[in-house]
Amino acid sequence: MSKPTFATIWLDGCSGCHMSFLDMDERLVEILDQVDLVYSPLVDVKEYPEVVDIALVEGAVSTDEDRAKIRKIRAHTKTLISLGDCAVTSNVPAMRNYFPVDSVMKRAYVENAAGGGVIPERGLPKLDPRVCPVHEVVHVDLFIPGCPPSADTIHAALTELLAGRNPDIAALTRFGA
Amino acid sequence: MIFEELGHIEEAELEAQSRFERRIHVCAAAGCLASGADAVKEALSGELQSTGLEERCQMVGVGCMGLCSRGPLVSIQPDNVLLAQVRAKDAKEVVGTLGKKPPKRLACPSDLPFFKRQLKVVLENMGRIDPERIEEYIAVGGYSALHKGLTEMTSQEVIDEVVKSGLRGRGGAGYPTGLKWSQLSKESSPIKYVVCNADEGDPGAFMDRSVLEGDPHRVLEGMILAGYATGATQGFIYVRAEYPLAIKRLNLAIKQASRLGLLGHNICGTPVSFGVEVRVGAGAFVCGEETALMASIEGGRGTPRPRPPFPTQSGIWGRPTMINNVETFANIPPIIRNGGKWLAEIGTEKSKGTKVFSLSGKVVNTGLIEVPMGITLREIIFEIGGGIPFGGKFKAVQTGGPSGGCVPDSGLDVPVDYESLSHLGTIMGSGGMVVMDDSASMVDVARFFLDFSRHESCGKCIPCRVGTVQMHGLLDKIAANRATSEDLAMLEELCDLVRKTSLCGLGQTAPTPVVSTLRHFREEYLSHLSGKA
Amino acid sequence: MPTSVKVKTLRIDGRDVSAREDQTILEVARENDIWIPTLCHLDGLSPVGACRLCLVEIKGSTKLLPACVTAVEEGMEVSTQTEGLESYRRMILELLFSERNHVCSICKSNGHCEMQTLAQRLGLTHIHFPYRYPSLPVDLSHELFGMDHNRCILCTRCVRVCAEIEGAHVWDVMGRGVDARIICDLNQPWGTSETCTSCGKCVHVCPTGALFERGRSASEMDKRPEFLPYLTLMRRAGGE
Amino acid sequence: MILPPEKQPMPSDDKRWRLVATAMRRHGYKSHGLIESLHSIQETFGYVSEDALKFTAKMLRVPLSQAYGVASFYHYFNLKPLGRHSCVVCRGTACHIKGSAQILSDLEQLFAVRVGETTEDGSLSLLSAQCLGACGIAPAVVLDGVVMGRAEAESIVHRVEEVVAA
Repeated sequence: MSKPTFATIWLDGCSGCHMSFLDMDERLVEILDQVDLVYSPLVDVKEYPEVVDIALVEGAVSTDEDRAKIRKIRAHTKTLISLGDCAVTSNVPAMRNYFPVDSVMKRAYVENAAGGGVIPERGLPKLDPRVCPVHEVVHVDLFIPGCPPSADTIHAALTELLAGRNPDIAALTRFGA
Repeated sequence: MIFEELGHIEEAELEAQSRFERRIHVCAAAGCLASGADAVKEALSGELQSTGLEERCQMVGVGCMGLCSRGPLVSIQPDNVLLAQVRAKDAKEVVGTLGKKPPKRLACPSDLPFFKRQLKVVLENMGRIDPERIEEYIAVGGYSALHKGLTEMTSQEVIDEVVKSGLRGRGGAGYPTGLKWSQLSKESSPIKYVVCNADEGDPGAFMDRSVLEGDPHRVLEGMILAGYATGATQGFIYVRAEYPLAIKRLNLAIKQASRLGLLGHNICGTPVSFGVEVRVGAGAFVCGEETALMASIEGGRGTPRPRPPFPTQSGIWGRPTMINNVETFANIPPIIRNGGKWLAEIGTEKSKGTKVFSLSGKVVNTGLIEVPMGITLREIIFEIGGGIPFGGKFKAVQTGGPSGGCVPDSGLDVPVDYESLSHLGTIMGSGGMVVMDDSASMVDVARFFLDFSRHESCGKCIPCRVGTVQMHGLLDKIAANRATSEDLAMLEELCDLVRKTSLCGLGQTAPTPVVSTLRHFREEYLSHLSGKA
Repeated sequence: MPTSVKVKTLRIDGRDVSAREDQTILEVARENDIWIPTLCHLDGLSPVGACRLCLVEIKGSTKLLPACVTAVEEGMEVSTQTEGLESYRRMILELLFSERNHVCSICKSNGHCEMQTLAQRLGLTHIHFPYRYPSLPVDLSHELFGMDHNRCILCTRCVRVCAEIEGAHVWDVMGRGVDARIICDLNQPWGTSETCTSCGKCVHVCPTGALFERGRSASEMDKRPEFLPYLTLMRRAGGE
Repeated sequence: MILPPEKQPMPSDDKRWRLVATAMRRHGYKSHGLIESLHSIQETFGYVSEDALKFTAKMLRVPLSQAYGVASFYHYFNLKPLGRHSCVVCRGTACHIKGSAQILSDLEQLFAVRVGETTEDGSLSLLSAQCLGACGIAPAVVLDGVVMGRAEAESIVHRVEEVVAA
C-alpha cells in the first residue's frame, strides 16, 4: 500500500510553525518515512495534488488569495490541520483588524517606507477587511495551537495521527505556547 | 384622620358630583394625551363655559379607557356615550349634543366586543375617576379594603385571603403572591421592605403605566395592605423614568394619602405604619429583575446577583424585601374587599383572576384590555382586537416581550394561563401582546429582541454579555442569507448555553424569542440559509 | 470551631464530604481536592457569581448553581464534572476568548494566565465562535503599571480588591453589556488618578494580562495573588 | 479635613447647584441617593457633567469610579450636553412592527447623525428609547418632549426638519 500523502501550507504567518516543524530534526526522517510529502513551501511543487491525506496549515486567512487557496486545499484534503496560533486564532496577523485596510496599506507602503513609497498596484493579493482563523473559512479537522507549537507537539500529533489515533492536543499545547 | 372619616369624604364627594347633571370624561392617559387629549379637554371646558353649562356638567380627566388606537376618547355619563377620535374643533358639536344623540362620526358604540368581552377588576376605575384626586378614588370605594384589612382583619387573615385568591405574580413568572407574602411575614427582621416593581421595560407593554397613570391610589392601597400583612413599614415604588406622568401622579397620590393619614405613622389611628417613596429608574431594562432593582434602589449599578438568598430573606440593605408588580398590588384591594374566594372564581384552575394586556401591533383595536384568565388568544385578537387590519392575514402573536415567544395560528385556541402559554413556548410575561401579520419576518422578530437583549444585558455574567451578542450576529448573518447550517447549529447551541448558564432572568430568557420562532417557524430560518433564500 | 457552627454532610461527585454549614460548595470541594474551575472568584474577595464557570448540578434542582456562592445543605448531591457542565464551561471560555483580543503569544502573562491555563485544562484547542475584534485602548499612563483592556475579562477582581482590601475604590465598571469596561475614577487615565495608591494589588489579582507591571515583556508577568488570603486572614485575626 | 455635605463648596457660582444640593439633602446625603441626585442634575443642567459627578461623589461620599459607573450604566443619563432639539424615536416592539427603524434611519441620514449622538452643529440630538409604553399609538416619536403618535416616516422627518430649522 502506498504511503499517505502529506502537505504543509503557509498562509498569513511568520513561518515559525514551519521552523518548528523542521525543528523535529532527525524525527523528520522518521515522519517522512511514513508519509509522502507532496506539497509544501519546503518542496518545489506548484499545484496542489488531487488528493492529500494530511495537510498542516500555518497562518491566518488574510487575502482573497489565501481564501481561494484554502478553499481549494480543503476540497482536496482528507484531514486538514490548523497548525499554530495564526491558523487557529488568527493571532498577530489579526491585529490589523482594528484598522481599515487602506490605512494599513498606507502605513506599510507609504508612511514606513524610506523616501516616500507608493502602494503597489500589481502583484499584491487583495487584503480582506478582516483577518480570520482558517476554520472561519473552511472546515478544520484538528487544531494544534501554539506560537509556535513545539517540535515535540507536532511530532506527537503526527505520530498519533499516523497511527490512526486521535491526538489529545490540549495535553500537548495551548494558545500562545 | 380615622377610618370612619373615609365615609364622610365619600359622601361629600358623591354629593358634590350629584350637583352636576353629567360628567364628561376625557382620557388623560399617555396614549390619548399624545393624540391631543389635552387640547380636547381645554376646548370642551371652554365650550361648557361659553354655553354656561359648566355648572351642570363636570369635566374630568380620567385614566386609560383602553381603546388607544381611537383616541382621544371622551365619555359622557350617565348617558353612557363614548366618543372616539375627538378633536378640539369638535367641542362645540359635542357640547351641543349633550343629552341628545351624539355626532355620528364621533360616536363609538359601547357594546363593541372590545368592551363586552373584557372583565375589569384591576382596571375597574379606569376611565371613571380622576386619578389626580383621592376623593374620587374614595367615592368609588377606594381605601375601604384598607379600612377593612386594618380594622377587621389580622395580618395573617389578610395573607390568607391573598392565598385563597390564588393570585400569582403579574410581573411574568407567576409566583404565588400569597406565598411570597407569607415568606416575608415570617422573617423576624425589625425592618422589612415592600417594593412595587413599576419598571415596566418590555417593549410592547404599557399595562403598568396605564394603571399608575389612571388609578395610582389602588396601587398604594395594595402596598399598604402588603405592608400590614407582612410587617414591612417602608415601601418603594420603582418607576421607569420614561413614565413622567406616572411618576407625577404617584407622587401626588402619595402626598394626598399622607395628608389624610392613609400613609405614614399610625395609619388612621391604628398601630400600623407604612411609608412609600418613589424611586425613578434611569433606562435599564434589567432593573425589572428583582435583585437588580434592589441594587438600583440602593443607588448602584443595576446588576443582578445570584439567588439565593432570595429578596424575602435578604434584600435591600440586607433586609427582607418583597417585590411585587404593579398589577399584582392593584389586585389586592378587590381581594380584600370581596374576599379571596371571589377572585378565585375567575379564571382557570391554576391561573386565577384576570390579566391586563396591552394589545398592539397589526390589530384593528390597539390598547389596554383586561380579560379573565382562560380566554383564548383568538378571542383576544379577533374579537376584542377586531382582527388584522386591511384584510391582512394573522401570522403570530408575541407575548412576554424579550423574554417571551411567538404563538402561531395553531396555538390561538389555547386558553390563556401561565402554564398553557409556557407549553406554547412563550410566557405570560407582564402582558405585552404584539400581533403580527404575514408581512412580518420571524427571523427579524427574533433579531429585534436579541438586539434589545444584548443592549440591555448588564454585562456581569459572560453567557449573557457575550452570548447575546454572538446570537445577534448569527441572526444578522441568517437574515442576510449568508449563514450556513453550522451557523444555525451554533445559534441553537448558544440558545441552550445562555438559557442554562446566565445569572439572571434576563439572560436565562433572552434566547426565548429565537427558540420559539425556531420551533414554530423553522422553515423560515432554513429558507434564509445560504444559497437557498 | 465554635460550637454553634453545625456540620453538614453532602455528596460531591459521589464522594461523601462534610462541611461547616456556612461553607459554600466551592470551599468544600476545594478542601476535598475536587477541582471546580473559577475565574471571577478569588479567596479573600466578596463572591459575585459572575463568570458562571463554577456552575454545578444539584440533584433535584433544574437550575445549575454557582458553587462559589451556593451554601452547602444537608444531603445535597452535587455533580461538578458532568459532560453537560464541561461543554458549558468550554463554551463560556470560548465566548470570553471571542469577546476581546486575547493574543496569547504576545501577552505579558503568557504562561501565567488563569484563562489560558483553564482553556488548556478544559481541552479547548480553538474558538468556534467568531472573534469580535473590538478596538480597545491600552492605558500606559501610570508610571508603574499598565492596563490593557483587550485582555480584560470583566471579572471585577481589581474592582473588588481595590474597594474591599485597599479601600481606595479606584476601579469600577462603566457602561453595560459587551460595552462595559473597567474604569479608573471618572474614566480617566490611570496615571492621573488622585485616588490610586499605587499599591499594585489589582495587578496581582488580575487573572489575565489585562493589568501588568510596566517593563515586563511577553510571558514575564507572573501574578502573585497569594497575598490576599494571607492579608484577609491577618485582618480577621486582628479584628478578633 | 473632610467637610460635611452642608459645608461643601458648590462647583461654581451657578445658583442651580443649590437645587441639586437640595435633592441630595432629601436623601440625607446618603449614597443610595446617587441615582436621584443624577436625575436632579440632568433635570437641572440637561446632562451630567464631569464637575457634577465630582460634586455628587464628594457630597454623597461615593467613590468617583462608582459615580461614573452608575451614571454610565443607566442610558437615561447623558454624559454629554444634548443638542438644542432632541428627538427620541421609540424602538419598542409595537413601534418596530410599525416601522420605527425606517424613521430612525431616515433621520440619521437626513441629519448625518448616528442614534445616540448630537449633530455637529449642536442642533439636534437623535435618541432612541427601548419602549415608551405608548404602544397603542405606535410608532411613537418624542420631539422636544412632545409625544407624537402614529408617526408616518415622511411626516415625522418633515416635522423634525421644520422644528430644527426654526
